[in-house]
Amino acid sequence: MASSDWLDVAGWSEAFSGWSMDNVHNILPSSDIDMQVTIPNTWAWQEPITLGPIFNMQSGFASIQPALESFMHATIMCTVVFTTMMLTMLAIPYIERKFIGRLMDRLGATTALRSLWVGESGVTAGEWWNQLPFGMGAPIGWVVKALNSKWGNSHELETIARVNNRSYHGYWFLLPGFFQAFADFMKFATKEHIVPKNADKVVFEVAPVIIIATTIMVFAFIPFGPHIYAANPELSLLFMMAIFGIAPLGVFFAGWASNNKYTLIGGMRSAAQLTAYEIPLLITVLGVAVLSGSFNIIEIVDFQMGQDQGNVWNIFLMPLGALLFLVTMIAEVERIPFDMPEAEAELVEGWWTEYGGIRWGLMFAAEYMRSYAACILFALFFLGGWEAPFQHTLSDLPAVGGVFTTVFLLTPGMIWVLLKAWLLFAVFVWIRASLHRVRTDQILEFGWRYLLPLSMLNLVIAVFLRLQFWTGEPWELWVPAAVTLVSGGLFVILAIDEDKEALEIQRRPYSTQAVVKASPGSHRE
Amino acid sequence: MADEGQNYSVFNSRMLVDVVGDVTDEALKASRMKDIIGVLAGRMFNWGQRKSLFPLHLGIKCCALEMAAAGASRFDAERFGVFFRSSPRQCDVMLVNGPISKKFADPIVRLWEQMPEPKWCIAMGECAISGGPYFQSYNILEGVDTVIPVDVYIPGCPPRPEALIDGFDKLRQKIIRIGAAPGDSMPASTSPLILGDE
Amino acid sequence: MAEMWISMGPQHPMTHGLWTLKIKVDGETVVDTEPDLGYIHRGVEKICEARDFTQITTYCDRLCYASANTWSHAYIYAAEDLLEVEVPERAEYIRLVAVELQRIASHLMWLGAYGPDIGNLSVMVWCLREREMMMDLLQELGGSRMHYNFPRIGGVKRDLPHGFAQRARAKLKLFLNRIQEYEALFDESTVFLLRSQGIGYAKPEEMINHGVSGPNLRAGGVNYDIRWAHPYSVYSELDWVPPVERSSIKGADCYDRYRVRVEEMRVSASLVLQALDKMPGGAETYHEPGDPMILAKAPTRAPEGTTGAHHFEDSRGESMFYIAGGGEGRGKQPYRVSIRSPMFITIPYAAKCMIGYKVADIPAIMGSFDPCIGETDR
Amino acid sequence: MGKIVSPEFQKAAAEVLAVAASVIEGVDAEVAERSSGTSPRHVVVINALPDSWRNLAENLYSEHAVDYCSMVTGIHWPEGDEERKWEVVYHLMRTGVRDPPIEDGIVRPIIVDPSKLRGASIPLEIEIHVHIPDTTTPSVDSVQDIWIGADWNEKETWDLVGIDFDGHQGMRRVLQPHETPKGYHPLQKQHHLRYHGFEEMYDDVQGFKRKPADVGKIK
Repeated sequence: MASSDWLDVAGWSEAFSGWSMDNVHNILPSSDIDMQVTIPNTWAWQEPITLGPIFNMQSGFASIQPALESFMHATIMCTVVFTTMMLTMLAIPYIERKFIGRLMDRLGATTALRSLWVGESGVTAGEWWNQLPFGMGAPIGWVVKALNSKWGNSHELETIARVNNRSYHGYWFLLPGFFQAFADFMKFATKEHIVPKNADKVVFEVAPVIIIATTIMVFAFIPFGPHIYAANPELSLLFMMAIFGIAPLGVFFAGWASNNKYTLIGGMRSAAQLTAYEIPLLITVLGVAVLSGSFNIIEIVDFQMGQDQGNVWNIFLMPLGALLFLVTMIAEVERIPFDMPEAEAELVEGWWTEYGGIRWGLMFAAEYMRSYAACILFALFFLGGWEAPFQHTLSDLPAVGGVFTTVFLLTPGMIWVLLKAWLLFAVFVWIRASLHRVRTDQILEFGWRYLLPLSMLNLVIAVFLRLQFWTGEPWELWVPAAVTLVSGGLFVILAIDEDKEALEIQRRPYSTQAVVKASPGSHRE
Repeated sequence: MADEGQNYSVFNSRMLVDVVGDVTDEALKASRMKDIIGVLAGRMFNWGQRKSLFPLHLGIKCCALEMAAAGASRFDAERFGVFFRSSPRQCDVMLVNGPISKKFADPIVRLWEQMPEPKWCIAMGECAISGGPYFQSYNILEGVDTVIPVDVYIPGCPPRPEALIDGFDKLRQKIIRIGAAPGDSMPASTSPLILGDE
Repeated sequence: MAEMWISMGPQHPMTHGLWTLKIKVDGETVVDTEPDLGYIHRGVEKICEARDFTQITTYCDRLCYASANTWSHAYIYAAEDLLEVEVPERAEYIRLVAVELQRIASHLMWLGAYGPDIGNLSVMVWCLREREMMMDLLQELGGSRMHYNFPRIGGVKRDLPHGFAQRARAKLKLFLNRIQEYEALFDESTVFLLRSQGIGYAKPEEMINHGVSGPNLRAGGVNYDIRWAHPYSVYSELDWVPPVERSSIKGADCYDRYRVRVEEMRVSASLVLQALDKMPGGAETYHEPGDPMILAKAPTRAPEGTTGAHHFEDSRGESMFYIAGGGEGRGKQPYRVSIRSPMFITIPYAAKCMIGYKVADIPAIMGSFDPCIGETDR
Repeated sequence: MGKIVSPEFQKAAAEVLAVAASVIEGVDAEVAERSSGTSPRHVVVINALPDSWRNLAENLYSEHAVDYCSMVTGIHWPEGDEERKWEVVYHLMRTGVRDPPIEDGIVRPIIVDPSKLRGASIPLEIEIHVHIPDTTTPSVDSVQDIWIGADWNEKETWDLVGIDFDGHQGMRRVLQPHETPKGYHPLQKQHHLRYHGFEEMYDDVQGFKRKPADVGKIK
């Protein structure tokens, strides 16, 4: 029995289109009409259509009513999904701007209540908890001081209170900085459109279309909730992964078409990078499909929800797959550790140096959409889609169980999907703030040498788990616990790549194996 | 509109777009909706342009460090939508922050022409305004406005980051006054408009 | 793929400043490079021939704008050599504090610019945040944020302001434990080690013959430093060792140059703290500007035929001024001022170091040599 | 360890070098005592004739391990006496920098203790003046192949002052725009700065028609 919740948009739109079509059918005249009507041929259809001497409007309409109904249902669902995606996507640049602002400790309006900045000449607005009414904040102050003195550093400049000269921008009381992405987009719309003189005009125009179209098509197959999806074919996973992989080709065309040496190198890098991460990505997704037993994304999430008896999320069954999916998705959407195609340092702006105005704005938005799609997919595949965390354990609690069940009934599934996706995007931004950019030949080697075998291993684990331990009803408790513990232990052991012997000789804390192979300088002598 | 005997039997998307465009335009003009939309859209796009001024990542000399300091965390210019881009195609403001030597004269003009139309130029620092301490030098142009039209002058050697952010504020006031549509950025009168003292 | 020339043009995120690096590229491997400087050549040497000796310090501040104090002090030492002036002991200590604070600020500017070169943006914002602290201290000394015009021929403009020593100690203490944050972001990130180890090799003997000096040379494992080789100021009274990096066999690579500069920041911080303790007359006492403790009387005219030259350890290498006296105004203006810029010599060498590496390594190698184009083009 | 090179040993080493350099004909060297604010500095100042400069350079590089060319300066003395119309000043240094030794695959960095340096390993500062008599095409032998560091210095000196260097490969303009006219070398004394000797530039400083108090005094 598939999971369901009250926000049954698919059902409503089906009912609505059925009801409206029936009304149209009833309004039409039901009596027979005996008149010969021929409709001449035009570009749309070749030979003229002649309606027979006696025909009945209602029966004619009845024959095409199911097609109209499904067409109306599909349009409603597409608009609903697209509007939810576009509206909730405004949160993505906001998360990026605020979280990276916080990581970079910017003075700008950050969501944080504390900033490491001291105002001019040490003036601060005092601790934020002192500004709570009726002195309610005092206990927080004591706790903070106790913690600071015990574990924190007591350096007086370090524990710096919030800056007082905080100048917001825009409607300060309402999420400062939220409409910045909106303003950027409107400005892109009013920019002049420049096509370089000897650029390849046709490909220059077509490349952004490829990128933007494929990005939006990906959202056709991504369900936001049990009943909120634009299309739900049997093999939605295959469709979606296929479409996801086309955009880097558009990047390559854009790079080639702008007739600029930087963009040419950027485009070549994107094509080369494609070969490095595409195969591991597909094998990881295959692992998920094998474990969940179906290629339909909604069924994958249902498998994780376990038809209301509570089942284990895939992240605990194959943490290796989750890690691989995260790494390959970052490479797919070309974010910081793997964003060589648009590396500012050496390629000015990479493949989109020659694009400006609305084309660049749309591609900029498309890049955010692809990251958003990657986050939602991670949430659906590994974090149990629209199932609230601990949904079944909480609702089975003896005393408080009832409260939780009503809460989970009231909140639609979409809320959980979006929260998980935004949390994932915060992880993307965190990775962007802390890692450097990898070279193209290093990601190619990393992809073939590490990602590919690991994704194979992950597939083997998924098949083994599915065949050996899957008995129809939910997993026994020890299976996910064992897998997670083993994987966590292995990760910690393997992550320590400090080479003690190299450390004390050459004072280089790390012997990164790749240096010997990937370093080009060694061949110079 | 019919060029070289276009036969209308074959469906032609360009013709459809033109026809629909003209018809709606006439209708809106007749019903005076065009002015309302014009005002609304004008103000909205003006707000959009004002709130996201992307300067070009062009560092010439000392003022480049003050530009970087303005972009960094203490004088965060990113709160005002100032986000440094490296390609001239994606920028609206060219922030000239150093002396323009003869060798750099035509590259900077080429950069200026590569920028899409509603573009402005901020001359930051004495060297960009009038050649600064090097006005006597054999290799320095006396100010950027010898080669490209300048909208806002920020005096100082180097001007403090607060002055740079105030310069962007002056540019925003100018955008409010002159409008952000392409071609508006160069008003007919070329005499510099002194803001704030009228 | 056919080889093609790419000109990383005057405006390019990799070039910290305005210069063009033409690279011949075969696929992604660099086959040949050719730097093209002179985009901000302002003829400072010609202008200095029409300025008095005190007016020239403002031009020397603006030579290398990331480390203004080191350059104005380099000029002042050469001018004092020309005019034979004895500098009071306390003035030398104050100068040392100003120069070493400026060296920290200059290295922070380099580290901030090096992060985005390899792809990490948050390093730039952190380093500039720390640099603001150093600039606050220097602003108390010199008066403005970046160009201080602080030294005078024969001493310094003014004494340390009240409470400067206490603020300097607090900020340097906070800075020393902030450096660990940067090292965590650089040293413990395998991606950075992948991008910087084994790239841009340079052997010390080759570097010396090419005229490269300073941190780039010390990264090769040799502790040659102008501050002890041709001693000036009061470095002999303080206890310090120029930091040296144990480079790899094939020579100093980008990782070594990064390590040397981070160590140098720590050494400079300890130098400032020691100078504040050992300052004759104590760091807390305040002398009026022009007081003989901080400023000696200096002649303003240099007769014909006298010359002055002085080497100076700038944060990027060995900077030097050679001044021939006897210009117009009966010797009030110099006849010829010649400026040695360390980066004018290092950039062509760095361009040669890039041959054989990938396009993505160019910013890593060029950034690790810390180019500052203001001093290169003079 | 922060000790410095002791001035006496540096003076002794400078004497040794000065004596050795004066042996070469056409060259006279002496040790000049200069001060750097606190500690005295001993500089070997050598006056060389243009034709004996090349073998002096080779001699310094080979026998005296002068391995570092700091700066090349060209000066134009139009009203100087007959044989001193042009002058090239070389600043060389003996640094004693060698590649750190490699013992069984590990590089041992060289940590020099300056106070223990003796004799030939003391770093020295050498200043060489080469005077060129009055000619329209001043030229000196190039040392590009001895110290590669002098390569771009010589290009810059030719570019700005106009002193040519015989045997210099790839002489081109480095600082000036590529299309500057052939004979234009700005640092020669016949070229003047803009507004040189102009009076009215200072008359109306901000264009408010007010005369500054110090009219007539050219800054």
